[in-house]
Amino acid sequence: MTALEVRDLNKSFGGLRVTRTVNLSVAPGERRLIIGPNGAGKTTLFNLITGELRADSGSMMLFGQDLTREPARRRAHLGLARTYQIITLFPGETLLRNVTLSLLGLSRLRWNPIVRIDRQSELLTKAHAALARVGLGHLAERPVGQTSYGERRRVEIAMALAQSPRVLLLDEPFAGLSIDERRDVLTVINDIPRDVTIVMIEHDMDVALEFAERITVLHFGEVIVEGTRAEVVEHPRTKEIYLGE
Amino acid sequence: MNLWLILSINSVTLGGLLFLLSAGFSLIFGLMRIPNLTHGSMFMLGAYFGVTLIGWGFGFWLAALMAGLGVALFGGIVERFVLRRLVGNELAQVLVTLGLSFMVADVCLMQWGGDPISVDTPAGLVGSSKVFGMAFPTYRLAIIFIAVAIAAALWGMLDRTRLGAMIRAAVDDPAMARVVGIRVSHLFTFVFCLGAGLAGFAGVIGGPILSVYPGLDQDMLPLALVVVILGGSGSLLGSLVGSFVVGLLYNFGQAMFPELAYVVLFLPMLIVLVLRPRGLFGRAAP
Amino acid sequence: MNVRLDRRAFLASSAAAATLPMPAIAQNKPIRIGLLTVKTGPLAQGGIQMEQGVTLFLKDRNNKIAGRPVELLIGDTGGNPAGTKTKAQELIERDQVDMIFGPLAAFELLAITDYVAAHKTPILSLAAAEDMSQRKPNPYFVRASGTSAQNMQPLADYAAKELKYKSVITISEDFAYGYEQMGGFQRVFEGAGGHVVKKLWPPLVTPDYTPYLAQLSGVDAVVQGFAGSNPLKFMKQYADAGVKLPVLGGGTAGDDALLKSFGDEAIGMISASAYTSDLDSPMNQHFVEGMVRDYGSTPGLYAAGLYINGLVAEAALEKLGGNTDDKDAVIKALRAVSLTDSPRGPFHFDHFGNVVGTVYIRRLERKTGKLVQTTIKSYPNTSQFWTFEEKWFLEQPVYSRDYPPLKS
Amino acid sequence: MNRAALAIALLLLATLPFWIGNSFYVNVATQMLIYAIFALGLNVLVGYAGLVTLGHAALFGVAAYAGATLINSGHGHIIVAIGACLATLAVAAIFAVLALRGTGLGFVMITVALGQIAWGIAYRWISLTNGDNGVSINARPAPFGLSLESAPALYWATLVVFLVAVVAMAIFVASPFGASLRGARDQPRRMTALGYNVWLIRFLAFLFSGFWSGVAGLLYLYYNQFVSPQTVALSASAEALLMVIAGGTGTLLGPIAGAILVIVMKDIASAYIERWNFVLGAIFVLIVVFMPEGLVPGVVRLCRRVIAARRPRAPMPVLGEESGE
Repeated sequence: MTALEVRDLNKSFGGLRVTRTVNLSVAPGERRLIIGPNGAGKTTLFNLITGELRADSGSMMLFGQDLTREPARRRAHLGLARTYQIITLFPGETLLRNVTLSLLGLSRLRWNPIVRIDRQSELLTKAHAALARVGLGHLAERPVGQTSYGERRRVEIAMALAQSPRVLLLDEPFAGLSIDERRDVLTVINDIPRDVTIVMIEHDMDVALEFAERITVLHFGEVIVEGTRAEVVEHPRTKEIYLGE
Repeated sequence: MNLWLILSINSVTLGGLLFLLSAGFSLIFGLMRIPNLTHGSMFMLGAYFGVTLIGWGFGFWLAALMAGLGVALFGGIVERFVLRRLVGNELAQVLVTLGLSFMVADVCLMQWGGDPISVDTPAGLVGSSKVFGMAFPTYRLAIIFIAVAIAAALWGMLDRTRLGAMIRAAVDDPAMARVVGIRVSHLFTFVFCLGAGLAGFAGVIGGPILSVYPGLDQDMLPLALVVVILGGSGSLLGSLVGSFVVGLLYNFGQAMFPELAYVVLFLPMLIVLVLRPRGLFGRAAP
Repeated sequence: MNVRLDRRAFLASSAAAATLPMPAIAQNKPIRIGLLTVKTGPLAQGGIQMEQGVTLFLKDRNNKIAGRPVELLIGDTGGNPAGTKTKAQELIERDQVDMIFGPLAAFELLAITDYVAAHKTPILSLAAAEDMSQRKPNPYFVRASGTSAQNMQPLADYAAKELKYKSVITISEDFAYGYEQMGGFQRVFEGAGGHVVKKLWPPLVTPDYTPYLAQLSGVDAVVQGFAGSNPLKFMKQYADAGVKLPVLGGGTAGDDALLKSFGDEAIGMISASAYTSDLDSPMNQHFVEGMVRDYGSTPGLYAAGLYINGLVAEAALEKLGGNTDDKDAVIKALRAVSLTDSPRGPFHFDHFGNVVGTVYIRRLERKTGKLVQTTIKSYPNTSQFWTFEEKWFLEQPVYSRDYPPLKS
Repeated sequence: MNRAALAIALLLLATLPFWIGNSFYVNVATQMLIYAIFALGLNVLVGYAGLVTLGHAALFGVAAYAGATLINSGHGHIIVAIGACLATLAVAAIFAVLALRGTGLGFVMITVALGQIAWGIAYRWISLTNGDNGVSINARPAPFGLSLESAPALYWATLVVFLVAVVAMAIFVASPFGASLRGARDQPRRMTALGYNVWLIRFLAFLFSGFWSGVAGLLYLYYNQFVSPQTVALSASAEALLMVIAGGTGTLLGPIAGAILVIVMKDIASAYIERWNFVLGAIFVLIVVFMPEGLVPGVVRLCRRVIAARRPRAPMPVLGEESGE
């Protein structure tokens, strides 16, 4: 059984086809990298998988379960989590509250209008743990507005991990980071256990190639090449459209 | 006498007046994304200015132009000194325009008193003319011509001039317009003045039909709102179509369903909004 | 500057009293009259005239009624019922006024009538709601202006008997005042053999009357009952639309205060009103002169109504020797007032506190360049029940949108 | 410190009819409480959900009309209260389903249209609403045998409801659902990806907001013994919105302060300032321009600045209540 299976996915905006009959098959526990030049449709593919965009045609399966008709919020409950290329946090809240919201999303407690959120010790313990996991335990009470860019990237990942996903989609987790910050984030990602399948979009080849087991190359919404690290790097089409530049 | 034909032509007349009122409202809405709740006040203010100017001996048309300019100036002051500070904060803009409309209404009451003031139909347009063998108030026919002329002038400005191109670009995509170096803030001021001026001008033009009285602002604002919702914001053609649609709805609705007069006006607005929730404001959505 | 004793002036004077010893004030407690009027919003036109009327009256009396100084306390209702309630509470509970003049609109009065009755405060209102002096009377209510239909019933009589009209279309705002006016007209007109073909009800806020104007044809005349600024708009659009039918109007439709705003389009309109500025009596001439002198305008119903309220209060209080302590005595005295000379001519009150007086049928004309009303017939001693028997009248439902129904 | 202030405030509120003197001022205080409840309810949508509505007076009015109709057909106070609340919730549900089709300005405009339609019905559906003249009730109901006829009695009853509303708001804001609602306001997309049903969250918030508007509407009916189309008008919605925004959206005290400000202007200042409408308008404009976050947060900010200026080296006082232990 595959962890994530995408079949014949198509999407157009107006007349522009941004996703052309994309097929993707990710094995459980795999580390998959998706690369491609700007405008290749990588983030669109993520948005289609998470349901933030509706596909025109095609289907998606998560561990054998059909996702195609599930609304975006249900997909989260089925074990799909993601981070955003453009950091999407709750700016007025503390890091702890950000992660708490992430935890709450999958808990029935989210509908509770009566209890105090800051008295839910189990929830808070989990949230602290999720922050500690990305090395931000000491900043739990700090508002997002007073943190660095690198720290915010890690909060993004902490929020996704807090959801205990089966499949995790990372959208350019290294974008805009300094060398030190990259190392921190890479450590976090490398520490994610194997029961979480990871699909990552990344531009930074040095870090990405080190991480990836299989690579998919997208170009103009189409899968051009797919294979192991070595296969993809050696492929002439890859060199032509991507590495050659 | 053919009631339906009369109603149709009256719809067109009211549509013409509404177009003068709402073209500016629509541009402001489209460009600045603010529901300018002072727009009815601009209409009323223009009408009162017109009354005073006519009282000083100016001719009707000159008074209408001057009143339009006066209101445009007022609009410019409001934009520069108040709205300018609140760009992007819709809530604040709603509040501030509402507050200003309170103030304008009260100042008008103070200055011009509570009595309704009638505006004489300009000489030469008094009485009625025969169209298709039926008598129509000449002045109303004139309003149709004025509306069409102003629509054409606005269209020429938007479509044929550099300024117009910039406005269109900024309506379509404000962020991109900024990137390509358009001074969006100057456009805001210009469009706000233009919208206010048109509303003020419309106030004088509407004077001979509606007369001027406290509360005129609140009578006109919802109509402008309906026009813009039906026609879509930021589009001249939209306001033109919207104005005539509202003119028709209003006239036929009143004649056919008098009990539901308000529902007939606002239900179409609701339906459009509900069925095309992003269609009309979609460009603003991220 | 005219004498205006509103609250600010009063505060100023009492502040002065705090520093300078003024024993006279303590000895002669002022009579407190509360005025509920509208000074902001769309109804302000009538409200401001009300204030002018009562201010002129107090000026004429040097702020003294029955030997006591008068303190006028003004509450701006903002033209809405909740505001009226609050201002009524302010006047009654905080300021403890002896009586209230106003309010203007029926919906304002209806919002406070129970409250005012519970506090036994006499209220002299202009609001014309029929049932206030008919099916739901308030024992503390006095109305010197009349019910909605009180002018229309004689107008219908005149239309049918003198003008010999056989069929009319009525048009009036879509609210109780409109229904009651046209109901009264219809009952009397049809009783005299006339026929009301159609009743049109434009909403109170109607920027454009043309959809209705297009339906006016095939009858002898049009009866309109508009109020506020609507008569202006209506007459203008009526003329513009080229409708040639004669126009009959009610009290507010042809109100004399509108004379300065009307144009030639209104010439020839025949209206019925409890007040006419051309009434040739010493009191009215004095009143009109005062209004022209102080405010530069011919007075209409609102100013006259409040001036007359002043006269009523004065007559009653003089009978009581200026004593306002017993409110039941005050209301009794108010309702017993019978004046032979007033701006509206002679009048007295029926047992509901509603006026019985003259209704004037006037034609709007241009004389020496000015628009004026010329009285063409008077109906003296007109009661709210017209010539109907009171008991029968009160058994009928109140005039409404569909009552009396149209006869096909 | 805070507890002491709270206790003193409660004591002052509870004893107000004894020291305020005239019953007129007791009535004004009652009005403030009623409008504060209304504004608190509105604030759920405007402040915490980020949905600006200009149609909420319709919900306020529905409760008042429903209550008046039930009272006049002879029903007891329990049925009146339940009926009015149910009617409000039903209408709120319809409003929410329609309005939530849009976002931002679209949402505002739909609420305007809905409010205007409600007003048109109140004004025109004469057999039900008595049109322009409105509906009166002869006497205030006496819940559980307690007469509300006197000004202090109604004040105390309103105060109890008001305190319940404030506590309910405070609990709501600090709850997981409150956090979800604010999350849906700030990052709706993210919330969906986190597994939240943003639409349902907003829908429920709309109902909660509508419920308190209805409660305020019913109290308004008890207070005025009267309801008319002007209660439902656009200007009434706008006024309530002004209270919330002027006081400070998304705060507990803001809407209360806004309600007090507006009522003081309308009921008290109007007696001394003839042009009170102008002054009210000017106050709103000034608040927006100089204290864009609202009166309460603005004053807090100013106080902080003053404190900071006096004690330059003192650490920034932490005024956020959210992160209490």
